[in-house]
Amino acid sequence: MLTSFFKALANLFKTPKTIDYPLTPIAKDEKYRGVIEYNQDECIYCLKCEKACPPGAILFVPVDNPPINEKNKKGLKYHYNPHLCIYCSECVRACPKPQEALWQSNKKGHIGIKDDKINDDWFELEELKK
Amino acid sequence: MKKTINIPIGSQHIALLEPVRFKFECENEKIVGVDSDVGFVHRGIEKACTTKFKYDAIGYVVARVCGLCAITHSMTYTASIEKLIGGEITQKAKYLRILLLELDRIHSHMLCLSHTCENAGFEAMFMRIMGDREDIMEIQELITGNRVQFDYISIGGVNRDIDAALAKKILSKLELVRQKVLGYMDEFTNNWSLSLKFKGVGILTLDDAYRFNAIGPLARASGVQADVRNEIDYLPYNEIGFKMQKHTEGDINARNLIRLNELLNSIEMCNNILEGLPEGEIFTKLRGKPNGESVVRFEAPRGELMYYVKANGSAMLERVRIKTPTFSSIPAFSHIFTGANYADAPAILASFDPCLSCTAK
Amino acid sequence: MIEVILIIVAPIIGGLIYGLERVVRARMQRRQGPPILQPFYDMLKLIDKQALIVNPYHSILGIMHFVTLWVVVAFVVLGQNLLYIIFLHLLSAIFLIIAGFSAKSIYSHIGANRELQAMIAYEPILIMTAVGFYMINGSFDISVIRNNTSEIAGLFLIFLAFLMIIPIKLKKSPFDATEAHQEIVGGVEIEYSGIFFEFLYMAKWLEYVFIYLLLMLFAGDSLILGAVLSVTVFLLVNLVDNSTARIKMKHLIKIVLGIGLSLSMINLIGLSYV
Amino acid sequence: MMKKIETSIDTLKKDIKEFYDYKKWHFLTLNGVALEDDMLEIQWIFSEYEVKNKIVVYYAHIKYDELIPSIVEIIPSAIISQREIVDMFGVEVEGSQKGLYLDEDSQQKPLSGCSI
Repeated sequence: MLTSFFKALANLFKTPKTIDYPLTPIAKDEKYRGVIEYNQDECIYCLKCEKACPPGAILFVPVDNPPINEKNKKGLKYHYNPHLCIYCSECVRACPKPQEALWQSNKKGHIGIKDDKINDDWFELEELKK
Repeated sequence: MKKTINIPIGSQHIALLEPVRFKFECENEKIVGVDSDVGFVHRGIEKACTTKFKYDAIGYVVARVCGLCAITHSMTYTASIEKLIGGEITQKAKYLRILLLELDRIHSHMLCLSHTCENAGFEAMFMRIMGDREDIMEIQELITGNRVQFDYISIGGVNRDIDAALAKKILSKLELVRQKVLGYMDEFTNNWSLSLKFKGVGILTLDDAYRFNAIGPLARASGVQADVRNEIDYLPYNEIGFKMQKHTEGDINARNLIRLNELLNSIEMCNNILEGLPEGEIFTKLRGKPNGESVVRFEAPRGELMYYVKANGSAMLERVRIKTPTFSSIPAFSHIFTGANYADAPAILASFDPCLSCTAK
Repeated sequence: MIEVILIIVAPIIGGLIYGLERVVRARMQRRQGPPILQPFYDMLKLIDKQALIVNPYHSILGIMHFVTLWVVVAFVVLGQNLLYIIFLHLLSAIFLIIAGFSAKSIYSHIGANRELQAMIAYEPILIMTAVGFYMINGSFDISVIRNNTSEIAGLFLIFLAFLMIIPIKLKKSPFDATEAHQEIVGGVEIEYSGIFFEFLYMAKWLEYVFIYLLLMLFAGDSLILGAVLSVTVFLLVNLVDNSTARIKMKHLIKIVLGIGLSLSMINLIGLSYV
Repeated sequence: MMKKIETSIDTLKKDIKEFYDYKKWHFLTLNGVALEDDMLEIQWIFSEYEVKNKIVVYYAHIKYDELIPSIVEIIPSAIISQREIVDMFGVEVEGSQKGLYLDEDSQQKPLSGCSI
């Protein structure tokens, strides 16, 4: 009891451990698991990442004006939903060209708000996939 | 004239951040009957595992059963799938798995200790332990890239390696934590007001612990030698200095001391792993599909976790049964509460370290 | 004139003490803590909240509790009879207890029950303190006590007993079982909401003012000693709050009545022989 | 290793009573597995204290409308598993009430394979 009594007294003169969060940003480690990033020029459209993704946050959907790439025979476009992603990096491990076509950054995904239409747009894409 | 009063705790209660309701039937402040309701967050994960996800994705699904013992869930599931496929993983992967499991145990036990203090009305201790727990969380972030959901274990091994510089950093942080744990040890044994609150309160006798199949720290505090780490052989726990902790009093104080001793033991194990990490691959590709049925148990921070997996050789599993530690301790909880004082109820409850998102899965 | 202003701003002073205390307590736990004006922001927020009236008596008794406490503080500032003040203070606590029993919530009932038990513990010591002041000054009048020199040496044991009851009144560890927010979610406060809770909240601030004003009496006419006493006790109470757990009602009564009452008894017996 | 012993709902109580020594065996849980042709396999899983990897499973094949005997008088802690299986499979266990996870009047049986 006495130790914590004096500890509390000593703590009065120490700087607090907590930080003013939005004003003082939290330092992110280099290996922090953040959003998945993609380079469509390097992609070979093997669709391995789509199969590996546990929550189904990566979709290759046929579109009218697909990105120009000679490997892209079916006219697919990469779609990624950071709000569905669990950042497990299964897709990066499945990718035949990791770090070039698909890699994991250490950036935090932004918070989804109503204007993003997270659900509606994504459900449409899922419909297209079927 | 009714003589008893009903006091509810939960499902939204300041002492209990978990969605559970305990209904205490009290005479004055003495509890004579307990009723519990746990289904507030039932998410149907067992069903989802057999209908929505393929077997290799389920490791990530079951990790979401619980935030605190996420790694134990994915570990147990992965072990049962590896058993069904029949592959062997490398020694290094096994050691790294233990490292993460023990780190997880450390932070979970620290959370429990701080919560017990908070429910005993000792906010300063709560803040102190929670502040120190950040060190462990940082270590976990350094290793896995995330603080809570590690997604570290996959079928065949682990996902990330650690290098020498990182190991050194972790060792120095663990030493800091060890010093702090010794400080708590002093506080928990010597603080007069905590001893009034904890000693001789919420007793579970040895016989009752056997009869109600108590598990985890709850059982070990009563003197049952029940630690699943001692009863399995697919992780090399004997090589790294695992010691079973045991007390005989069975009160809250004994449970706290069990947790504190386990903290020290876990830190020692982590040190041993980091110092003697074998060379080798961290991942072996396992071929084949699971077939058959297996029961795998593992020691989560709160006690024994069991997975029953039945597969039929296809990518979809037939049945996944998760038995979580808190779920099977509910009969023991109810037994301890009967006869206790209501003023002690929150502290007793916190000393069980209940995890209701596990329970309702 | 200055007394009138003091009486009017008493709740504000209490709020400031409360805000300061929250900052100090946060620093003791190595937290950033809220701004010092946080209690007033809380008040502003509470105005917007919907006020649910459990039953009219419940709400009125809550307001009465606040009003009586304000009168108590006013009488202390004006220098009235100490014994009278202590009984009036008892009345304000009784209002709260009746309010607690008038709601149907079980937490409210237990809280009121514990408040009653706590009253049994601290009330004798308050009265003993008044008697102690009487034996030294020959009068219960606060104005007389304030004009005499400090009696803290003669009343030292009573002063110690008085220190023991401060945590009960300010709802601090180890003696905060009456409020016990982890067990009974604030006890009697639980059924108050919105604007009615504000009165209870302000009453809490007034409780601070009342306790620190009583404490100042031990310093007599010396303002410096009074200030030193207040700051020391303020720190002491918070340090003890930060190094103990909440103890049960049973232990509270045993400790406070056992130690506190005997300390003040010995002091009184000593005084009567000097 | 896992050892499976077949029993039936008539002989279950006798079997468990003979087998269960409360200081030696640890009762894990009650498990149900939906089989084909509307059959259900109920398993009673035990493990031995302080022995490596020793698990014993008693199992019985039943129909959904059969009454499962309760083993609460032998193993008090089985009560919670029994309540769970009642909710999850919509079966009936002797003396066990509904409503641990689901509402008491709920028609849903999440794992029985016949709903959702």
